[in-house]
Amino acid sequence: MTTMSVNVHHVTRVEGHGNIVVDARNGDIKECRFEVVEAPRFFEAFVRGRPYTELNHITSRICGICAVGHSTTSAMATEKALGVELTDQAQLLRKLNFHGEIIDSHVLHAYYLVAPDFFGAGSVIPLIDVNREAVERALRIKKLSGDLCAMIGGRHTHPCALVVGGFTHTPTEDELRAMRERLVAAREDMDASVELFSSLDWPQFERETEYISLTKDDEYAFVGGRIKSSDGFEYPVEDYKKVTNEEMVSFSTAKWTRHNRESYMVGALARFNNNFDQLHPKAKDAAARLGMEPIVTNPFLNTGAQVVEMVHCVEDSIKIIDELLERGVNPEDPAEAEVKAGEGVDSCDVPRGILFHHYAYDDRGFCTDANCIIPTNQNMANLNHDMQELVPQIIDRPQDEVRLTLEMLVRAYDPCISCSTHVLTVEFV
Amino acid sequence: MSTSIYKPEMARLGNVQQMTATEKLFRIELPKGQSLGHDPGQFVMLSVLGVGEAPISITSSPSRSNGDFELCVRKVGDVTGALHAMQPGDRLGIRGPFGVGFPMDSMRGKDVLFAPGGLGLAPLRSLINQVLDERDEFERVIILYGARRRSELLFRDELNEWVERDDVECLLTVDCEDEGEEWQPEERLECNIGVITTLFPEIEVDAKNTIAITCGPPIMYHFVLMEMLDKGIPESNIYLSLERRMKCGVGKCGHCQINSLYCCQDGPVFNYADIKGFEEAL
Amino acid sequence: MSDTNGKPKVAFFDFASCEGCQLTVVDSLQTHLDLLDAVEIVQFREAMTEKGEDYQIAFVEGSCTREKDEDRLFKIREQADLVVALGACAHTGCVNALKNLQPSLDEVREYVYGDKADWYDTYPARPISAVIDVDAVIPGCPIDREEFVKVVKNLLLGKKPGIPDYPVCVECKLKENVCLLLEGKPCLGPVTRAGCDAICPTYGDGCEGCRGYIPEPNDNAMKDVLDEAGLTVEEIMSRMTMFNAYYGPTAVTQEGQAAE
Amino acid sequence: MSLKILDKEAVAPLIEALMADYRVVGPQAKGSKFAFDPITDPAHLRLDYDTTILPPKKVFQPQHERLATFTLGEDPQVETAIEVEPTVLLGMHACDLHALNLLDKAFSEDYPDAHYLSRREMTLIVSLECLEPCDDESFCRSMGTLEADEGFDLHLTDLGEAYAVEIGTEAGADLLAKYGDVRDATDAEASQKAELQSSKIKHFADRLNFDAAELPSLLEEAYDHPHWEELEERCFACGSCTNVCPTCYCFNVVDEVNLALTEGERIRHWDSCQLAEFARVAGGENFRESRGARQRHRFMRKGKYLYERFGALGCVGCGRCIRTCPSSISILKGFNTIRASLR
Ligand SMILES: Cc1cc2nc3c(=O)[nH]c(=O)nc-3n(C[C@H](O)[C@H](O)[C@H](O)COP(=O)(O)OP(=O)(O)OC[C@H]3O[C@@H](n4cnc5c(N)ncnc54)[C@H](O)[C@@H]3O)c2cc1C
Ligand code: SF4
Ligand code: SF4
Ligand code: SF4
Repeated sequence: MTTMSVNVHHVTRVEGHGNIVVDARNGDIKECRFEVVEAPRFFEAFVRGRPYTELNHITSRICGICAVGHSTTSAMATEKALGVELTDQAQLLRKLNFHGEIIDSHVLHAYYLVAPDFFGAGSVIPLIDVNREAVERALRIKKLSGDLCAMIGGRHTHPCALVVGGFTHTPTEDELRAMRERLVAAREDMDASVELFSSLDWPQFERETEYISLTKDDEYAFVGGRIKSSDGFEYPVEDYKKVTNEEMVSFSTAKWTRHNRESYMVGALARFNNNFDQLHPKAKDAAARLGMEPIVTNPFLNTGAQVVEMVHCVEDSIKIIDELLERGVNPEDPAEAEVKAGEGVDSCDVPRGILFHHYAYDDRGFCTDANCIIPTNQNMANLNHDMQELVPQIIDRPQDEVRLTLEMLVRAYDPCISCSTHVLTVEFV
Repeated sequence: MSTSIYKPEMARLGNVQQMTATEKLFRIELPKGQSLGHDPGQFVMLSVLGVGEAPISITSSPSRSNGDFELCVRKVGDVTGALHAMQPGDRLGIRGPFGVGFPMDSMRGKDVLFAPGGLGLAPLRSLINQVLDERDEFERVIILYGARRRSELLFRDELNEWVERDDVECLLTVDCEDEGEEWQPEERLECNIGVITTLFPEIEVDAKNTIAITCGPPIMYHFVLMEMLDKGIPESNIYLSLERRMKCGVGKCGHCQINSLYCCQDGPVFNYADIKGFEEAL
Repeated sequence: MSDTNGKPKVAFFDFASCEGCQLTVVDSLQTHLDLLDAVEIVQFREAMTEKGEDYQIAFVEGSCTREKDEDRLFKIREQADLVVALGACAHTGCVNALKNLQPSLDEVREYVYGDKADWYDTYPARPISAVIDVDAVIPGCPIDREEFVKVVKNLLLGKKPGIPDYPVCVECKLKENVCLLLEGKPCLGPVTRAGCDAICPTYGDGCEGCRGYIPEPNDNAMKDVLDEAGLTVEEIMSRMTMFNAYYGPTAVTQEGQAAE
Repeated sequence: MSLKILDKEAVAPLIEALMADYRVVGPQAKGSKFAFDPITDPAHLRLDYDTTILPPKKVFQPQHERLATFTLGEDPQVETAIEVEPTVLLGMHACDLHALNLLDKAFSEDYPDAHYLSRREMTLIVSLECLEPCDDESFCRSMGTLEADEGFDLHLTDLGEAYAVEIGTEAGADLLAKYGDVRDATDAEASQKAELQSSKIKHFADRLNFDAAELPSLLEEAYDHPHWEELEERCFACGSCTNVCPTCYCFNVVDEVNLALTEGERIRHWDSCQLAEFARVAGGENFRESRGARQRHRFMRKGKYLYERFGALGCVGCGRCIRTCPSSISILKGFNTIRASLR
């Protein structure tokens, strides 16, 4: 008879708080869940009554890692509500900024949070002794992506120049050229990253699920697009509630979502599975080296998909910079918003998956209602279902190994839990 | 044009003596036995490298210098805190001496009245000892010294010596006694209880022939000045040493400016008649 | 402050926050890898699994938003020689305190969590100094990397943390930025504590006050100036509470809330 | 020395040539305003600038400057750091030249400041004649700083197609001979220049309602004037007015160390008498506690104290502090208000 209880309080190396509660007696799993116990922060409630100019700077503070993602999505929702059109230059800069954040977040996750597990290190700090080269490479890539974000938004965490209508600052052509050179030089680091992550021994575990992401006709979608499900559905972003039917679970401050099945997955792996064809050829190469071909159903390979996306974003950033330089970069002010009552929804596929912001404004441009649906919430149910299936497969192993494997699964999802403390469906008038 | 006025000379910390809970006396030796060559009332800019610089009055008198000099420093912040943590043999930076000291020449042949309060004794001690070393040059020497508590009296050995001396009239006072502190009889200096102004009625002065000097916290010298004037001492016979924030010591940084005057260059010792109209002085 | 190997042990803790300040600490390693030689990190949930309970300096990120946070704060205070509030959430309550401005906290819970509102414990968000004594703060949302490193150095030297008491305009002028107020754009630079190197104005965006106000802000003049920039009374109030809601819509009430 | 002529087409090549041997600093666009910055492309030079956000004092006393480097440990050592590069400063207006003459006095009297003076010695100044007021805020005519009569190495006057170049020093003449493609002015050009100079005054309003020479005595009487209380209400104590002033030179000095605490630098930063902590001493006493008292100190320095010390007024009428103040505080209006109420 085995009686075993694994209770890992405050899973470390994830952004936020989560508890895994596995209770297996006589081979039965009593409880197996990932809890979000982060203190709730109530963003949707307290942005009510704030002027539209503040919204994307306030909601940026939902999450320090995907601040660009929240800020961009929020600005886009407001722009829809108020009918603001961005210039082409501003659109390109938004995408470029976004790539910076994807690289930044993925390198943080893959190198600082996931890699230590494979080297038996408790964190990136002792990893310095085990594989200094890798740590230095990670710091280098992180600096590059951070600098890319800062060049456009002023700083990476909570970009100041990113506002409704565009940017309050325009990088110079010299800065863009210098950045291009660094991105080109970073190809070497990308290559070494693919090398490193393709050498890792990912836990073997397959579970097919529904993958949901944004999609676009002409590019691998991050900023705006339509909602796409691997089960064959497509919706405009305005119909986000058809996908995200949220439900509350008592042990978690994060809300759960479900669509066609009992749960779905969002994030790098979902994007990879849904939009593989639009990846840059170099990124497809990387996928091949990582042994990944859609549809990939091992959730641990979410990290692999992140490495593929890093390669894609480096290449696509070079392309965007070329386009900007070719057009000629002009300092420009953000597009003016006409203050009026309105409602708007928009979405970006941020590092951890598809994100929705939905606002209503009164005729003075003050927010009256808000809803934000965060990727980690959407993954929460899927993660729990993965755990339900994984635990019986590994329950015979030593307790420490079970614990580590479950932690690794949680980390593979890259749950950004500070953002996941959210939310309710709101009726908009 | 390559010697910088801001470059400190690296000196060696000699003996360190704890004087009170917050003040220590530091002996400082310049390299190669150089002498500082200061006048009483002047100050140095003291550097603890990595922490910063602070202006400190030289408390030893030139007449008692053996090449080295003394600073009496209260621990109040970054530089003074770091200095208090230093050990004999440690290195610190010195620039100076700077500023205008006390007017020894106009004091000669006169009665002199010193009225320092608290840490204000530090700069005045340099002058008092110089005067005592040339005792014949001066008429009466009166010292009125006040501190908040008995435990805060500085230079107790010297105070004792001054009290004992026949040719010095030295009266001490403390605002109030320390609570729960027992003093050995030999340490127990004769002290009045009350603020420093309570000592003034105890002395008679030949006002016109007296040079009066004070230094201390602003609230204290305010009242001391009033007492001095009450005694009829002419304004131009009164001197005070002032404290201001200083970042250079050489009249550039602007921090120590008092109306149009620079405390570091025009002072720190000022004639009362010159500054009495200056709101920022008093 | 330091133990036998000469390095002070430091630990990081988080409460209600976006964790961006902790990330900024991680980011500071890009340019200051020697931080790891200067201190020994014994606890940093966001970046490491190891957990040590023996530390001298505690960096606390996040606001206190519920009763059960208080016990954790008391424990940290008991263990640490120095408690440093890391970032605006811990320093001023940051945007978390915007919920305090809503008419009812019950309604706030209901708005977000519906009929399950009761499961979610919350009270008005507060800076950690409202719960425990704090020895130093590193202001900002997020903190400034260089300032973080500077404070660490100053603490190692036994100095005051060295957070400026003067307003953002000083740094903005020294960088020779075109003043936004002169271009008719709102900016809280004249009343907000410097130390960020005027990053927002440098990038064309008016200061939003994330570092809290200077000790004696000229509140009324600020309102006059924003009025001239074309803001309505509500917009002015909103601007002045964006990051400082805990203190209400007036900068003056924050007086005495010095950084050191 | 004779007047020279520099064709406008010859300006860019001249700068190009100078750039090989000097750091060339001149006015360039910065957003909607201008700033003196090192020139990387001669096309960026804007001799038609109105005024700059910061005055050219930053070339001689940079905002942040290393005074010394040191090592820590058993036997700490200090080395003086004098950061100086051969520089040509282009396009200074007369008011700034007057201000620089005052800074020269401040940094050379009693204890000469090697840091400032080395940079001063290594810098050649090419100033520019103001033929029109730079904008509405300046009042140089009233402060007697409209003419550039000393302190330049070369001085340019815009003749339309070309600049007339006056030679102020031998170093200026050498510079011109070595790098410039110039010719002697014709009599016509010389008289055109003289005419421009003598007739320009009519374009400049006299905006001070009294003779600036009255300022020191006027301010003496104004120590307790109610104007300071009015400023108390409006001033933010943000220090912008002093930071942009070409004659303000107050500074702070701080030590910075590396993380290993093995070495460091002593850095001088610009400081401002308007900041609350400027005059605060240990124990918390502040000798200029109120914003009004600090504003009074600024006015006094500009109109009285510096005059008493150096024989020149501390305000050159450049108007920068007026332009920059978020609360629209104007030293010119202040002077006029005080004068109107007292005399
Ligand atoms: C001519 C002269 C002679 C002097 N002689 C002596 C002497 O003989 N002995 C002696 O002990 N001292 C003397 N002093 C005073 C001494 O210079 C100061 O105590 C010293 O500069 C303090 O430096 P610090 O770095 O230790 O303190 P700092 O770290 O500068 O701070 C000192 C204190 O000032 C206050 N303070 C500083 N900055 C701020 C701020 N931003 N906000 C609020 N409060 C602040 C705080 O209370 C702090 O504790 C003299 C001063 C002068 C001008
Ligand atoms: S932009 Fe803002 S911070 Fe900068 S000077 Fe103007 S008011 Fe001050
Ligand atoms: S610029 Fe204006 S507000 Fe700022 S300190 Fe000067 S006078 Fe005061
Ligand atoms: S006081 Fe004002 S106008 Fe006068 S020189 Fe200084 S900045 Fe220019």
